[in-house]
Amino acid sequence: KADNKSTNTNASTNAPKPSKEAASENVTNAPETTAAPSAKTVLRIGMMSSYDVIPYVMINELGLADKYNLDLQLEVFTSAKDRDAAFLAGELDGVLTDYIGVCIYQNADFDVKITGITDGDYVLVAGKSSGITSMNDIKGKSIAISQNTLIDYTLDQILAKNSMESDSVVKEIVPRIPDRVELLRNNKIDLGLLPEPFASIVLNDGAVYLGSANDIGLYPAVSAFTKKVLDEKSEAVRDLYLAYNEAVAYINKTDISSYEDIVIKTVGYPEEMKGQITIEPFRESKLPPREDVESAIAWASKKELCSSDLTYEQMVYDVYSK
Amino acid sequence: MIFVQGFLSINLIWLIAFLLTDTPVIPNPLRVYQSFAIVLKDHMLIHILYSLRRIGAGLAISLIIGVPAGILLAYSRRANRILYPLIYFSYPIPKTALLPIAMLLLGMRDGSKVVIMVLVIVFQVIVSVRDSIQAIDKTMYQFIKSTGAGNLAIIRHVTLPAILPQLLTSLRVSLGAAVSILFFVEGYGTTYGMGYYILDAWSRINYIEMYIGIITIAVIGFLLFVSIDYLAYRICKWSYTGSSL
Amino acid sequence: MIFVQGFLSINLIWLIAFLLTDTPVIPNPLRVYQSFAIVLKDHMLIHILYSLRRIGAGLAISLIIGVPAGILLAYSRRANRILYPLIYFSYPIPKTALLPIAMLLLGMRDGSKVVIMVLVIVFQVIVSVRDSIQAIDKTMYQFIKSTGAGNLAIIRHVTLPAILPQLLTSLRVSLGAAVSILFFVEGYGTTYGMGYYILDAWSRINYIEMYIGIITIAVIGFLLFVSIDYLAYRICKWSYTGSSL
Amino acid sequence: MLIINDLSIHYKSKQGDNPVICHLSFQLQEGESLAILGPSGCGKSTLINALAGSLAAESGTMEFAARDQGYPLSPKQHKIGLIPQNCGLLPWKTVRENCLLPLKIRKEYHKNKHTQELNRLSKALNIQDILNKYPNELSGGQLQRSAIARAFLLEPDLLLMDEPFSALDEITRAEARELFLRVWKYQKPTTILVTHSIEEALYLGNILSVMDAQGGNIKYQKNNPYFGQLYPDHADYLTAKQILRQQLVTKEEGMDTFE
Amino acid sequence: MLIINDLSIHYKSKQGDNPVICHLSFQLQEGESLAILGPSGCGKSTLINALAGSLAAESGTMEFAARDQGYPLSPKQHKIGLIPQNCGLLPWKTVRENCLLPLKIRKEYHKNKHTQELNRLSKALNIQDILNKYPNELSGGQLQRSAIARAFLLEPDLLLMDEPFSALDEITRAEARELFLRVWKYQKPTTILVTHSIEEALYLGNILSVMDAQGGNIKYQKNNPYFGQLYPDHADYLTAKQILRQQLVTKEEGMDTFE
Ligand SMILES: Nc1ncnc2c1ncn2[C@@H]1O[C@H](COP(=O)(O)OP(=O)(O)OP(=O)(O)O)[C@@H](O)[C@H]1O
Ligand SMILES: Nc1ncnc2c1ncn2[C@@H]1O[C@H](COP(=O)(O)OP(=O)(O)OP(=O)(O)O)[C@@H](O)[C@H]1O
Ligand SMILES: [Mg+2]
Ligand SMILES: [Mg+2]
Repeated sequence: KADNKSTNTNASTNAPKPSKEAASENVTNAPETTAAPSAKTVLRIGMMSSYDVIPYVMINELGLADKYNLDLQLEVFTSAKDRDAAFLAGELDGVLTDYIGVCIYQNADFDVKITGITDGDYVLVAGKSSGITSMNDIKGKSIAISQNTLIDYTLDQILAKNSMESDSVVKEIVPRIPDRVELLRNNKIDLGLLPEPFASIVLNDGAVYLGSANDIGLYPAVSAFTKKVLDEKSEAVRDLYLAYNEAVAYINKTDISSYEDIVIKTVGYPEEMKGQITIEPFRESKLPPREDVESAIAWASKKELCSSDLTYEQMVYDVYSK
Repeated sequence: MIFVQGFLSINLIWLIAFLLTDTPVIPNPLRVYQSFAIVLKDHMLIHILYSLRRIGAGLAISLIIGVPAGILLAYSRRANRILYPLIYFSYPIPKTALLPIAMLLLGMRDGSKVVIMVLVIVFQVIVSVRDSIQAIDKTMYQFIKSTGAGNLAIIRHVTLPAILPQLLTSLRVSLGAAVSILFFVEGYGTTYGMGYYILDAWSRINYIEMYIGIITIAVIGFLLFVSIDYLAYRICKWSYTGSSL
Repeated sequence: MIFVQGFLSINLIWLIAFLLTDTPVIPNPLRVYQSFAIVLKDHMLIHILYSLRRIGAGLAISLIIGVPAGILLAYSRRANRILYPLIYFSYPIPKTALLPIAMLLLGMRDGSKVVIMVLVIVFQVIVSVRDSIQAIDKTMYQFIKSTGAGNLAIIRHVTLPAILPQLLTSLRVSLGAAVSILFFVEGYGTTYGMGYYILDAWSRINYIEMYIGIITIAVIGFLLFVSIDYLAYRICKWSYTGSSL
Repeated sequence: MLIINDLSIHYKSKQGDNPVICHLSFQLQEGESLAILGPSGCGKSTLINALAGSLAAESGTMEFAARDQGYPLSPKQHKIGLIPQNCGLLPWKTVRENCLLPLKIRKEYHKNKHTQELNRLSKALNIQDILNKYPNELSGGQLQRSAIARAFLLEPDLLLMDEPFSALDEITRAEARELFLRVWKYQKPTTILVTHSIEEALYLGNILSVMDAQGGNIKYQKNNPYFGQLYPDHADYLTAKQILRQQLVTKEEGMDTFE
Repeated sequence: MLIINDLSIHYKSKQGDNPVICHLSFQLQEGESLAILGPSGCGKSTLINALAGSLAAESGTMEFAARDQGYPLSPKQHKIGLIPQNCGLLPWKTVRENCLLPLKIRKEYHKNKHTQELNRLSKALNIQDILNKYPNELSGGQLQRSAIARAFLLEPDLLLMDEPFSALDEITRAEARELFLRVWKYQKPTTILVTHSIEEALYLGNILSVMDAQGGNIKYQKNNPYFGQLYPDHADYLTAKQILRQQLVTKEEGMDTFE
């Protein structure tokens, strides 16, 4: 219990504290906690530092975790492989991941269920000096991506939406996103499919916006828990989503200036961007649409990442069902 | 003196690289040093202490396991038969790929970090202890055997002093490896340590902080290296005598 | 024989671990070996060749740079003044953190991969060459100097043979390091190589294939190690003679 | 009493076995001093190393009884003082540490007694000034004198000396020989002395033997009436010297190879 | 002609400077053989190593002229044959390779000529059988004979021998001495021989000198009328031996320290 302090993302002290009263006003459903207040349920969630994380950090920042009697430990990883290793080792209860990730877990006989959606966009950008100005120019150009991930999947979906084959661009594997940014900025590569804050950084730098996952109605990021945790801590997980929704409500309603420092620190925006950051409204957590999940399964099974028999029902779990 | 020289020469190379290229990946060294003060308040000392503790534990455990194992391997024919294939087989296994197993057995805190570090270093120690024992001049043993010395006394009076210089070399090499691996194991399950500091800055494309981290690691490493050299000079006094050639 | 022994003992440990734990992280070794045949068609040989080429290039360049640098450092007081601080300062720098620079300067293909590998290995070679030269018995030089031998002849007839055993040790250790680093550099800009193979399997949480990759690397590494031992036995014939003790 | 029975020693090397000592047997009474002469390369050092326990015998037994300690001969059981041909000082210990090492290993070190004794010995051998130096700072003769001091300090039951005075100038050598005689008379260790000097053998061995050039057997053995006598003007002394010299000449090689 | 002028040699160590040779000056005509005697540790090997170019002098000059080659003395300019006290064979080369190494380094190796010459020398020194062995497989005397062969094979202008026969039995030693005399008479190298045997010095040196125990100076020097004569029954021979022995006795230490 003592070391959770080091792993919880705490706002720096000079950031203006968001008012807890403001958050409490939005509470519509009081939690039906049965456990004694002293015995908080521990939920350990693994994530990579990104835009999706903001509501989770706000849950702790706004004191919502205490309210729901949760000990929410957010573990930040620098690589998805490390996160998966920790998850499989039982060091985590849940993760922020995506459709493809859950397909892979399922394929490894590791029963992980999608329990909610998270929000984050993936922007297709072209390098400043690549000469590309629209989707029509990208045929045969090179793009730095990671393989067998949601980036790979999202790229294929965007290409398909623009009536192109998956192999109409040259895919280069570059595991770390900062390296992709650097290659793009230095014209070693033509295209990138980047999440925040990297998209903003390169766009500020003069890169060309070509399209995004959200543009084509794709929201592939989700939160997921193991079936075991869902069975053992179902109430805590449900409370987490209640807290999540409250945090989302607070974010959507409050001006960003009162929590911008937390956002900068969580997502990793450069300090210079302070004041220019915009937050798209977050959606409340719910289960992802069936067509999206099934389309992801189809893609993953084609890549031999999972079996084609995988069904929507196997993939998701409704925390409100019990 | 040496420190200043090394420091300046590296920075000169860096400055030239900065002037020749024009990318944020190689920032102006002057700007980096300017930012040093601002960053020091980022609990740099805590980061350093965390990393030193992990390196210290990793090196100590590796030596405690590696030196006796190397000695056993070099002297005992039976141990050699059993351990030699095992070690030659496990040495090339990329230890970082064993992370899932390490996490499974020891969690994602310092346990698995130190174990991965030990797995990487201990084989280097074993191999170099074994090899340096095999290189000991056989006549070194002749006299000590006539005194009726047991195996422990032989190891203490002949083997260890004879391999000490090479052991210190191996320690230097291992130290380098430990620092590298820090960079891998501090990428998960912690928010302290120099490895984390650099990775974090890197993922935020904050090259200034990243270089501050790298320089800090280099300075610490340099100091540790110089301490090992000083140690070598003190312990291996005999090999520095009579060397007028 | 040795090979079979090492192979079996590792697998025994693995089997026990499998039986004791129950997670996909440690799969049944038998199932892994069953899948071997299926996987062999994955162009395993091509993966192996790519990796061997990178390791070969990395080791060769490291030796070509490291051995002369180590010799220079050990013998020339002036070179020592300039290089010593530079080397002690650059050695602890985590080379993998220089990846962005390497990528920008040398692209994402084998250029940057080999450079990173060399940066990791070359310091180990330099430090151990320098240290082993300093450990050479000074009386070794006495006779050769009286023949009027120049520096090159001294290096050829005294220095190199004297440090050869330690150089081979250093080669063994570097080989281990090269395999580890393979795992890092084959993570980008390529779809061939054992490192890629393992990382790819890992990211797909396909532990069966991941272990197949690890075993393949271990077997290759083992074979390389045994070749170095054989080489040592052939080249350092003199040190294996008169060793009846 | 030292009993060597059917001792054979080979060196194994890649070019094959090299049998150096084949079926050697001899006996030596307790407290006697045997001087061994023999052509270079005949196996004298090999025998000494085997007796000292640092070389394994192919076959045969070595038994030793002194002060009621049992056989077989073993460095663990018996107190063996050794002066190897190469002196055998450990380079990482000072001369003083080297001298005290056997005592410390045998757990027989008494600070007062042995410091005093070492001082006496090093004064007699004139090595007081180098006691704190490391072996690689010493001259050949200084190394040898240090090895002598180390062996005598141990007060051994079996004293094995392999050309112990070869690197000493005549004065120092004479002093060291006197020292040996005094030590021997006082402690009566069973002694084997390998030497190339016939005079030295006649002076320091009460039994003389000559080793064969091949097979490492003792081809000549005799009691020595001139033991401890310097330059006796006995006419027989010169005859004895001549006999020993003749024994050393091997058939194959003689003055006639000088062509 | 070898001219040593005001030569000083120190050993630097942590405990401070150790001056071994201070302001030594002497001359040696071309083709002469100087035998140096001196108490153990007085600096004889130090002088030899300095002349061989393997030890840097603190101050002073060493000049050598032979066959019209210029001074100063340098192993690059002059052909120096060295028999170090520890033999100095490289452990990673066989005896044969060790013997040929100086020739190869000087680029003077002629396969036919030197193979034949090495065969002759190794026959005379009885080391034919060990030419293909490595030094760590050899006995002390075999090592020394190999070093002798190596030095003689080079046909040096300056021959430096540091106790070259100390580990040889009397027969082999006599043969080796004869070999030296023949080599010396034939090639006339300027020779410096360090020895502890007064007889050897009288036999092999046409100039005799004795080094001081302190300061490394030459305290006694004399031409030797008995050069090359074995056991001369001249009465003066015994006197000469006696004088040399007396010169070796240093003031501080004598027979009286034997208490
Ligand atoms: N370590 C070894 N390996 C192989 N052969 C060896 C070894 N040591 C000695 N020999 C051989 O064994 C024989 C006897 O050697 P040893 O050293 O006993 O001779 P020695 O009688 O002491 O001669 P010396 O008087 O020259 O010292 C020699 O022919 C030598 O070549
Ligand atoms: N490498 C060294 N470092 C420091 N001191 C040394 C070194 N070598 C020799 N000495 C010292 O220098 C002095 C002279 O040594 P040197 O070897 O020249 O003596 P030597 O006359 O050859 O004696 P010996 O007859 O015993 O061989 C000795 O007192 C010795 O202790
Ligand atoms: Mg011998
Ligand atoms: Mg000497």
